[in-house]
Amino acid sequence: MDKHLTIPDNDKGITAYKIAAITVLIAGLALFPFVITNRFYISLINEMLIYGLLAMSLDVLLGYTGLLSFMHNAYLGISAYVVGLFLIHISPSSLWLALVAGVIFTSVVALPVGWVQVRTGGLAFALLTLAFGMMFHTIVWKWYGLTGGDDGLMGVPNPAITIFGWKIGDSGDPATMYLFTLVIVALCYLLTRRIIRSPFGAVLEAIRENEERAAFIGINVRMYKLFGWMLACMLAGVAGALFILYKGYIGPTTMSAFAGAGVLMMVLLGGLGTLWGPLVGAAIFIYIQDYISTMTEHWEIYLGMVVVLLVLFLPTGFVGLGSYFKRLGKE
Amino acid sequence: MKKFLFMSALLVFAVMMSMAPHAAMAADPVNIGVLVPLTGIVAQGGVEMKYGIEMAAEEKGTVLGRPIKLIVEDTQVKPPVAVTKAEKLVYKDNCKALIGVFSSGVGLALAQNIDKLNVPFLTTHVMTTQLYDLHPLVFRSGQLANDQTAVGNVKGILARENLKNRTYYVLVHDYSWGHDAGERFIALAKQNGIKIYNEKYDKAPISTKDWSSYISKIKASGVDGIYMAFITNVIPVFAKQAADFGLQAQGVKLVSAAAPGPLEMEAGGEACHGIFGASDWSWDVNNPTSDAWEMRFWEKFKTIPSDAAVHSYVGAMNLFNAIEKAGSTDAKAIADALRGISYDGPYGTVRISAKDNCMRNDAVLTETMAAPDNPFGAKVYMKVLETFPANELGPAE
Amino acid sequence: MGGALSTSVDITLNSLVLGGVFLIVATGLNIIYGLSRVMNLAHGSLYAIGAYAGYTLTTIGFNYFAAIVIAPVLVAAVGLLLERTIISPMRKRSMVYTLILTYGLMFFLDGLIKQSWGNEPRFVELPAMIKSTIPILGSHYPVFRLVTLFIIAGVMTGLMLFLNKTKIGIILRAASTIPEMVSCLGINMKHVHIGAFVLGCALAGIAGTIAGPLTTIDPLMGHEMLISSFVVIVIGGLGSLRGAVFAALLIGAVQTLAEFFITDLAMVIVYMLMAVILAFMPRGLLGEGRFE
Amino acid sequence: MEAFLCTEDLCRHFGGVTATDCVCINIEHNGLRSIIGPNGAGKTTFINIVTGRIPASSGKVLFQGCDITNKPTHELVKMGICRTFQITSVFKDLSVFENVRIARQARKGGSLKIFSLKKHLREVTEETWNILERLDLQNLAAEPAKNLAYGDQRVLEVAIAMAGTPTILFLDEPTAGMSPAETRHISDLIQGLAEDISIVLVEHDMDLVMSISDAITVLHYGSIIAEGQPDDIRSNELVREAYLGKEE
Amino acid sequence: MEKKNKILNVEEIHTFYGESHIIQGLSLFVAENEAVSILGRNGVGKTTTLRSIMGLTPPRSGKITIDGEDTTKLPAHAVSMMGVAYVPAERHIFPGLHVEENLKLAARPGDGDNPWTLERIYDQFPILADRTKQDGSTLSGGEQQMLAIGRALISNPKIIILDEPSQGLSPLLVDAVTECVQNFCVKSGITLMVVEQNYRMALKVASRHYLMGTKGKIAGVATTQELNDNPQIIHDHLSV
Repeated sequence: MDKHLTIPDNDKGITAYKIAAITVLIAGLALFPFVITNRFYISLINEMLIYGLLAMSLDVLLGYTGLLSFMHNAYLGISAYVVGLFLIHISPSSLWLALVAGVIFTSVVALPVGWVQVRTGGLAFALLTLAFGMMFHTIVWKWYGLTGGDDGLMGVPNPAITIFGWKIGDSGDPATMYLFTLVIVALCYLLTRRIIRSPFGAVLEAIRENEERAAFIGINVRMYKLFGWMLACMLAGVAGALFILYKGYIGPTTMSAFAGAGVLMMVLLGGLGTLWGPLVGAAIFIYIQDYISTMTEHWEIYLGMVVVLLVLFLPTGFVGLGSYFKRLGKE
Repeated sequence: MKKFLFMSALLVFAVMMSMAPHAAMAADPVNIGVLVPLTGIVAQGGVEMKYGIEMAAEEKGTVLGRPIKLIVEDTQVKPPVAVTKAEKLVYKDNCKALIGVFSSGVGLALAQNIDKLNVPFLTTHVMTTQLYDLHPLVFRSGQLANDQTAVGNVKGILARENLKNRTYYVLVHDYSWGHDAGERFIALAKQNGIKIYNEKYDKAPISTKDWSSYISKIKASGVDGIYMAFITNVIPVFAKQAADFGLQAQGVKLVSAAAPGPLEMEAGGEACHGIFGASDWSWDVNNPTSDAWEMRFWEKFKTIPSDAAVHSYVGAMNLFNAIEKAGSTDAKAIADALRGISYDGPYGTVRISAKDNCMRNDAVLTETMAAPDNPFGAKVYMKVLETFPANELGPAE
Repeated sequence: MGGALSTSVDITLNSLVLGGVFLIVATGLNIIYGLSRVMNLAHGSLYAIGAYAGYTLTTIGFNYFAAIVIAPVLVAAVGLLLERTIISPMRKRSMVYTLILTYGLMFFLDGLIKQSWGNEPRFVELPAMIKSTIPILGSHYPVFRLVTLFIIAGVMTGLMLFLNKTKIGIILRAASTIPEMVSCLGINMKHVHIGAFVLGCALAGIAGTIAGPLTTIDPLMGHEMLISSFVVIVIGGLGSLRGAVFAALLIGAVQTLAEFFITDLAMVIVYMLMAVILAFMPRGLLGEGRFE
Repeated sequence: MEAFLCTEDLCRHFGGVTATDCVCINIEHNGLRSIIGPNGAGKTTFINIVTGRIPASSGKVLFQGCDITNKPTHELVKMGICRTFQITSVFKDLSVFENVRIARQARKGGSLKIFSLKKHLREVTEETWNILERLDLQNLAAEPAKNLAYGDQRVLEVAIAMAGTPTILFLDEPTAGMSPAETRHISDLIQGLAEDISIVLVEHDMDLVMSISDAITVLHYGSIIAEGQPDDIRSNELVREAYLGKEE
Repeated sequence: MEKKNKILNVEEIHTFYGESHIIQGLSLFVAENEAVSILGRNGVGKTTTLRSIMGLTPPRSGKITIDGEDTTKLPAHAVSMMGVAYVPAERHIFPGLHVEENLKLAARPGDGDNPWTLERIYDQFPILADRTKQDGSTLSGGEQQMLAIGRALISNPKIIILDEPSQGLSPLLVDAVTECVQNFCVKSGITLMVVEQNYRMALKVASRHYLMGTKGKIAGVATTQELNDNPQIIHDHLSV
């Protein structure tokens, strides 16, 4: 059927322009530590990247599958603890093994949780994420002997970053760690982008759009919801591994309900249903939080105000800003 | 997508631009990073710490002929936040040293990262014994360490007839300092024949607001003494709730590992009478330096001088003097100067041990009670009962 | 001292007090959710404002009992302001936005509290007559805690009478089931939404005022209460008042017992209980219910 | 002969109300069966049970001899049982093409190919075009479903169901809210479909029902009160009573 | 027809559910003390007409007046305050509220010499008087319908709008409900509009009938007499 060479869907494919733009962006970010050698900014951008990955993974759940998780940060935390414990107790130098262990363990924990959660409906799913998240938080907080309790997990070694035995750098060095994070986040972004544009991604979108209809075209909704959940949790696991490698520390506050709401906010700031939106949202959120908390000891007032105003007047997030200006131009 | 790429490129550019001038800015004053909790459960303590450091900076005026500039950041008592803020202070604001820090968790997390930060870090409040000889750049000045407090407490208990022959219930806050304090006390108490009811001491979450379950448990145990290791602000809270249940009225004595916060004590009023504890300072300490300091503090901030403020003041003075002594703002030079430095301040002459980077100072056993007439209008104060010299307390130098 | 009987008296009364405070906060949250499908994450902050209002009133010379009456009115006024300015424009939007908005509001209010009242904990001065302990079956129990228990019982009875006996109460109950039909009977649902929000805030205010002397007042007191009351309404069934009563008492008892016997794992057990209940009864014990 | 799809004493209670009361129905292979009845007669409930939207309280549903009672819907679709909804239920933010393609893909398989691109499912794409052409939607393929005229959305609803290659298709009030012209269009469409597959139609438009049905089942209070050819139904006294009230 | 005040007047309204064009230019009126029915098969838009009048699904164009006042854009509660009582086909008895509360909720003082009060409702509906404390949603279908009608009456409205009072009721209960509507509404001179598919019931309670044949439009008007004389009209519009 040659007459239908173009397919009218949202996947416009990779154009030369896009490839160029993405390359420029990644190259720009990669050059960053060489231009600005100040570690603070490297750290800040590094944190933005890690939380961007977490927010992106939450968006796979919320924006693409239509499932709300209050405490996606719990899975970042689980992975971070596992990677940290692996490096401390098992092998202080096996970076990749630790990373894989973190993601696998996170999946192993997320699987039964997800199984229970997808059996319930929309709001119940969201509330269950809160219940399970709080449970993980409390366990981590209470298991002093293993996790260091309220003090957090400290003394995580910095393994060398190697590829096929070839040493590239040390994860303790901020610039190296930043580049490593950038590469992993970029890979995760591209991978997730591909998955979202695959037939599998189409199924997730169908569930988000209309769960009941999806069931009536033959989709096993629960199963695919579980797949979506697992994908999101595994990406959160990657973010967690990067987090512990970069911070060298993980504490229970990273897994608290309030931190979880922060991640949700990043997604909304960026805008739902685009993979890059949450990345931008995370960057904005972390920048605002850092900026405001430096300005005043009453930073909570201003942060709260920013959030309230954003939700009231810019509900579509940063992504919506573009179409807002477009509309303005037309009028 | 195009829009996104354009906008994010713009954003990256904007961020880079906004950062560039800061990074290039040459610092005329000597920047000192102050890390204190201004939000969270110990925020009040953080404010007092800030006061102490500000007062020291003002009185010191300049180091190396340059003005001292304090840059204050809120740790929120969250270690990751503290690490980020420390990076900001060191890398962005070009701070030459970090001072402050409440809570062992935060202190140890910073110590973890001190190699990366590469500036001297002097804590005024972290009490954990893990700090002894932890790192060449990590110092403690101001607060007594846990072992020192524990020794002070045990000595105090043995010295007082009304404390000696009691059985103690040990209840601590569930984090490393609390555990440390509890364990030290129990070990020492056993050596000295003080009866402990629960050798596997109870750990309460830091966020505990309602202590009634723990109080019921204590009531049920029938003990006549409580040893508690709580964050300072919480001590009056617990004492008040214990008083509600009539524990003090029934003759139970409270011994605390830390000194209760003065404002909280004022708020707690009578319920906060009768808390014993080893500390290093109270405004009841009578020496001319201390008395003069109290009045200067009161004039400046119109708030009751607290041990938290003194610790920070002494710590800050030590740091400033060390920078002066080092003759440069080089991290290693300051650290070398800090080792063995001594300062004659509100609690007499104290010095930072050259052996383990931690301070040695005397301890006092105090009891809270109705205050005599005083310039601060305080209704409750910590009366000094005993004094124990530094060399009897901590590890030998 | 000691003795199993007096200990069990202590535990029972403690769990009732704890459960009672949970109940009032959760009921407020439930009324707001049940009538306007707004899950108010700033509810804990309103509870804290109630506590501070009670504290301030007692320090400027009001009797504690007078404060219990006046403070909730002040919180309700704050609630009215919030409803009119930022909650009502959100009503048509997806629940996610309301959650985020009220989350921001929570930070905002907490910051304001801190700026207005400072960080240090505050203690509420109680009238001398209730400041002692009373022997009950061998236990010395604080009189004011018993008074608090009576106040909780009084508030809940009053609320029940209000919902069952007054026309406004009947309207609220009806509106939680078939709002459209309520409009068809000539009742403006906008007023119902305002009324529900204000009532919910007043309840948070009452809970805050009575919780003040039980513990102490600090700017963060709302956070934990928010999570706990969330647990209560989720276990009880969203919007179900009867479920909330049951769940509040259950959680109060479980938490008190767990704190008493195993200390360390108290909250883990509460969350496990919640997870297990929801896994088998996704809609909570009494389902997504109505007011009764 | 074994019935194509039949129910045995199918019941459904909602609280004290019996919405479907011991319904036994035999639906033959290929043909157009209409189910009619006054409001509240239990027509939609019946379809909902058979297509697995709600569970039956008791009784059985048999499809080609297999018991399919209370099976999950996605399994029923795999067996060729598809449906449309009374209230338009499409994927609003997806384009018309995507709406049909996802349905086609769900039936055909390939949903677990997480690393390939959608366009690599060539067969799915081709068949999607075929369906769109058959239902005359190909010119709207790129439009988001929510931008479609109401009548076209109803057609899309049918297209999505058709993408499941049903052997039996349940249509729940396909003409609800349509203009007469649109109704005619969809009626032609249904007749065309009925040549290949079995269709069960719930409909209020009596002209439509009478003109295109092969057989009609009338439900009242959840039970079948009449069954037969359109002409028989027209003259049936019970049916008249159900619709008009009892004669004094 | 005698010159009477039009209590309800609907002119050329068009109503949509989303994009679905349900009411396509419908006009009708109800005069004071008149009982009017709308007859039509299911799915023609009778309920939507009522929802448009109530302001639950406001029309996109056209005009609705009640007692001379324009209510086209008014929300439901304002329409209700104009004196319109609506009894939906589902009855919408509030679950969890007992019978008396369901009534109290709607009660509004009436003028005139014999306004409806709780006592009068109980007097006229002894079934309800026996069950004052029973949860309204546990009543049987017929009782619920009585309660719904009672709830409409107690607001002392200018007009009552009944949507398919016979729906889902057994023939015996249909008779009882018919009787009740006749006794309390028609005989006491309340203005009434009833939507029905069961034309025998409609003929008993209403005097003038609008016939909805095609979707969203009025196909004709007839008096009870005309319909009795010419049953073919009914069969054309309503029967199978």
